[in-house]
Amino acid sequence: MFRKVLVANRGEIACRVIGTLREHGIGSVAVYSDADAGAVHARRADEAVRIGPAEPRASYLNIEAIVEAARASGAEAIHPGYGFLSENAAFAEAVEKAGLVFIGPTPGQSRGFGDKRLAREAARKAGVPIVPGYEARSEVADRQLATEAGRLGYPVVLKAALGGGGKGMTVVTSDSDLIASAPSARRVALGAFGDGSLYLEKLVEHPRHVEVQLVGNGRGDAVHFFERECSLQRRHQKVLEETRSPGASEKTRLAMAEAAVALARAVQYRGAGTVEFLLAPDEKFYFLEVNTRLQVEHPVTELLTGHDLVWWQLVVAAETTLVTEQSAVQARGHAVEVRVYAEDPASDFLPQAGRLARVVWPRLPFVRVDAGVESGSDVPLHYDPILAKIAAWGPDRETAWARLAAALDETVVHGVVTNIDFLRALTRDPELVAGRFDTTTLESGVIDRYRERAGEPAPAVALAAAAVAEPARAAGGAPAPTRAAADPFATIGNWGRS
Amino acid sequence: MFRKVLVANRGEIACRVIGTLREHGIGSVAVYSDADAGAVHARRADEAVRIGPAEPRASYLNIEAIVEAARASGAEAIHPGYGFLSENAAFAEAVEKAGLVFIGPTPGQSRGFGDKRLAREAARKAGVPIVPGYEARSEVADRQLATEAGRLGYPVVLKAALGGGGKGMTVVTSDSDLIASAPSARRVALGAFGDGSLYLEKLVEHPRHVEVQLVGNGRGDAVHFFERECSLQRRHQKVLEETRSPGASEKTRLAMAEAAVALARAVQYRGAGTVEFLLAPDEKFYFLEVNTRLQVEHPVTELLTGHDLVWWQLVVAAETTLVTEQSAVQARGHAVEVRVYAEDPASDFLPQAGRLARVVWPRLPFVRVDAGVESGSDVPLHYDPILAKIAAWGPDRETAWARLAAALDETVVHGVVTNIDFLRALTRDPELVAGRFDTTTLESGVIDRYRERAGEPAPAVALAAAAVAEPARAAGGAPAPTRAAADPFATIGNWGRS
Amino acid sequence: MNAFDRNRVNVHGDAVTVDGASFLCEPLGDGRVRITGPEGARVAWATAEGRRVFVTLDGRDYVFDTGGGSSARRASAHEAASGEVTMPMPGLVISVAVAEGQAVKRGDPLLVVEAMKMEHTLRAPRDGVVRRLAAKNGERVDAGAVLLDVTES
Amino acid sequence: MNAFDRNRVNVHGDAVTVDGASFLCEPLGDGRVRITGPEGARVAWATAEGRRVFVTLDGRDYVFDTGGGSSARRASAHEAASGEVTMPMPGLVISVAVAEGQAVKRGDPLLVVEAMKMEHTLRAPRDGVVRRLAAKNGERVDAGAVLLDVTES
Repeated sequence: MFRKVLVANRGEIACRVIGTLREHGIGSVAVYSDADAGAVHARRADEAVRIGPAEPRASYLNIEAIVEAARASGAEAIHPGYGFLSENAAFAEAVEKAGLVFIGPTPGQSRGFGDKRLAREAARKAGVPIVPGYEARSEVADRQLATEAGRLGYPVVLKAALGGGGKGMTVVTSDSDLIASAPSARRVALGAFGDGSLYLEKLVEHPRHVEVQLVGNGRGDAVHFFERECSLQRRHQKVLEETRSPGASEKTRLAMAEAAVALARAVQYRGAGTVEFLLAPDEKFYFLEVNTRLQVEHPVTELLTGHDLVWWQLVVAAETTLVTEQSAVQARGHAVEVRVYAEDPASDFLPQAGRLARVVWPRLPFVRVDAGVESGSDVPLHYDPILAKIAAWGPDRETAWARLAAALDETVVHGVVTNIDFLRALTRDPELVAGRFDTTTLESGVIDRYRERAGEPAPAVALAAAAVAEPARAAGGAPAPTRAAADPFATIGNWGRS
Repeated sequence: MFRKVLVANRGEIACRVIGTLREHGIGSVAVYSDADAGAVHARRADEAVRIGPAEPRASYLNIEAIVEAARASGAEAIHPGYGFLSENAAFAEAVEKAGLVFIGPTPGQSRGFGDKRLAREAARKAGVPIVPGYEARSEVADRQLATEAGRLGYPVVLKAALGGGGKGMTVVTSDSDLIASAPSARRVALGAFGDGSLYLEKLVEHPRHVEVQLVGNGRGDAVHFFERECSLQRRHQKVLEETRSPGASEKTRLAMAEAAVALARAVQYRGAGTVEFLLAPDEKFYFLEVNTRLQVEHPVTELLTGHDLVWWQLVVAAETTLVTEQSAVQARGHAVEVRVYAEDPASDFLPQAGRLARVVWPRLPFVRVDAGVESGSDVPLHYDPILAKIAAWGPDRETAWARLAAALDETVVHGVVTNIDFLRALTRDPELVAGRFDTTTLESGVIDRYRERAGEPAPAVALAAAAVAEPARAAGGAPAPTRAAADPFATIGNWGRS
Repeated sequence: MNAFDRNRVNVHGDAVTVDGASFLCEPLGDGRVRITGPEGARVAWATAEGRRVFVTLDGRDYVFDTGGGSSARRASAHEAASGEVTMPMPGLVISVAVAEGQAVKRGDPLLVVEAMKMEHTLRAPRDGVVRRLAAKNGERVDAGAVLLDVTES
Repeated sequence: MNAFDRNRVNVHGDAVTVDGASFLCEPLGDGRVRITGPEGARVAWATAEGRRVFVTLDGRDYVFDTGGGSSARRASAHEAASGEVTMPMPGLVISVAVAEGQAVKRGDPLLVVEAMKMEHTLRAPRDGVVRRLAAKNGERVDAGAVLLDVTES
């Protein structure tokens, strides 16, 4: 095993990786930008190395600075976390070129699964179902496109053959619709990818987003850790994840897991990865993409199985072997997680920055908190505003959700507006609690219902609490024990609820 | 379910009960003595009622004051926690007389299991194995005693028929030994219990202490939650508990659980309780006693099964029913816990009191902390010096122990000397890690090995850290940022390691 | 129903009155406050940070803007609501500065009251006309009693 | 092997010398200190509380008594150990107050040194006799150099 590992990330995921390193007696090296000089992750690691100014491009995306920090500190391997450079094949190459170990897939695997066409092809070859589709080179006539679309059956999604999900996608419902949309789609594809090839794909309506966690040993063996239900998204950003998925039968869930393992084995996948599927209401599932990193939502899988996925990553990276075999990975009960963001649900979830005057994370049985901030932490504007993940486990889904709701009630983050109040509403929304949702549910009602609730007048008791609020003790500084109303007999007057 | 519950306890167990009340939207009322006016449990509850001066007799053992606090606050039920009045039948009666619900067994059950002779008789009737023994009224001749002892087989324990474990017990190894000891034993029994009857019991050598957690519905049904291994004790005080027990085969463990359930059913036991057994090296087990309360070590059982035992207590108390059936209580993996005490392992575990300048509990996956103090808390001299319990879960025993060791490394309690350093040594002791121990192990080597380690010189790096130590920010007060050595160029000199 | 941005909040030591309802607010340290009011007791978290106050209570978060110019009042769209002026604490009406039907601007002084040996000026919560003027010089009034109403003109 | 209660600890800003070994101690806030020394870097927790200092480091707890009378020195049974007096920081020997073979009491001034433009008096770590006196007036000395030894008489 490694003696020292550099963590090329920040915030909660850096803290979480350092935790596993500590548990196994492995030295840890954090990196930080100027905006993060006092950040929790930089204080938690054994060593911390400055890698540049606040701008991500100059620090957390700065391959040269990070590899140099690893070299200078004597780290033998680099854990990339998620985001930033975690799926960047050039980074993995630079790390290996420096004689260090990249804790993740091979550069070829990062690159291959990053190319949607290659990924689809790999899935097809491994026998993983893909959404019925047709790839049309730019010279293919619109008539021909229409014929193929008709064969797939409308509605059909028209997109750039080299594009991923989301960008430049158009849903077309008829031949005329398709013929009208094709020229512009071709232009967009050419502009964005330098290739006007289009891809027609049958539209899966009201899909769920379900993904399978796996770890491969890089030599053709792989183990899965069951699926995660990730349908609750806002603008393609996951908000709440759980495992197991309430949207599929056990038979379907295991079929998905087997398909994912087949794909990982076929490409001799190395490290932790996730195979994402679209799951149709008829329980047919289709390959979407592979995330070649540890994912934000991995804690629910850990709660479900009891396995530490970061430790699995380390063991594969150091020893090209799996911690244990598939039969030792058992699912028990249910786990559910929400992501705490510094964002204002009342202002269209606008990211917030500033100083967290007070942070109190819940401490309850069966609740896990992965946090990257504490009282006094700064939330810089430059990065993803995730503050923490709060997850709960229960012997059944209902208990897990109730425990998460209770944990959120005990969560206090003051000083910067967060989405915690919104998350509390989610965990108590009857439709969501009942498991009746798909990828469109959050944006087609839940958020509106929350806005309504949030617009209600604050109760008098909340104002009473506000009236006696004091500033939090500054971390390390002098306390300023002046009440909002220092005058012992004061009419505070007309407060707006912001 | 109740709308409001009073918690007649303090510290970590009061906080833990309040947590479950909160989770289920039940109002909570704490009680506190003058020594606990600023204690965490009193601040965490919705309401807090002063019940008297610091002395336990005047506050936490003050039946009248506690019942009055419940009445005045409108609580419908009282949870007694552990210790204090939790097994006091007169308290349960007073609570019921006031028209409130006592969350625990009936007064008759408390009383019955409190009487060792009645308890033994109940166990015998329910078919639970008891240690072979013979009760001799005071008029029985010494010769007759020797005959019976011979039948049991030496060594034999001679004790008062009405006494419990520990007090006034003598181990005798031969007829002459017995005859020499009997008169004095008779006098002790007469003095302590007003009855000179003696009890001869076969000595179980090198026993383990294994107990079964159960909850009964008070109407003849009961469910068990597997066993707990509690052999690691210092002066009959448990230090580390785990489940499952490494000292018995699955067959024996389940036989113990079935015996415990049979006893609970036979007496129509109500609420949470624990049946304690002596487990001999040959895997024969014998009834020891019943604890008619929630026990300190219940978190390991909760981690193992995923069930919230306080919730089970509430449901039985409010609805005379069990939360679910036996088949829904499944064991998974392994859980292990240690008790953090304010006591000095270097001074024969002398209890410590004072202000906790800094408290940082670990926050790691699969680790649970039940704490009753935080930075700035006072540890009064008047009560049991337990500060917290730290527990870890793992898919197997080895992982659980490693996670607990890692959690303890991340635990910081400064200002009052604690046993944390000793607990760290326990969790890494090769014999204990291997599961090779009985009730005598801790006192017959482990503690000595720890003392040796603790006597080693502190490394230079620890002194360097000490040299730049600053006082912790006072809770609510002004910080005093003076270093131990305020002079920028100071020889601190000759520090003693205390 | 938009009274939330027009609450009159009065503080006297640990006693707080909001629109006539009285609360005992007991500071528990580190931002925790035990609030005992008509609906019982519960513990809230409250933090003043700059001009905003953050409150977490009963599983809800509230952020209040304590003033500093309407441009920053994000809830300004909701302004309007009740114009009732109530007695913050039991006490004495010292002087009434307005008459029934008189037009007032938000912030205009309306009356001076005395309670706990301190004088205090109550001001108009919004623009409008004084109606239901019940306060009289020298009168002893209970906490929460309506002294007058400023209605939309 | 009982040097732990006879360590000479010198502090200059974030630089700390213990028995000649140098450490960089970077305060990280809230009691955390990153210590970089000969064996690499690690984060410790340190808290001064009254006359005691609590340290948690590498899964071990240490409690040091910073003085205030030997009666309270719980480690007093271990007292003895090294009587070496070393140079805390690179600097100059200003004056030597003792001679080889001279009997001294614990706390007696032995020499005055200057480093970083400040004078500092080094005192006897225990009762004994001055041996191996290597310090000379006006001599420039490296950190950690042994200046003299106080041996048991």
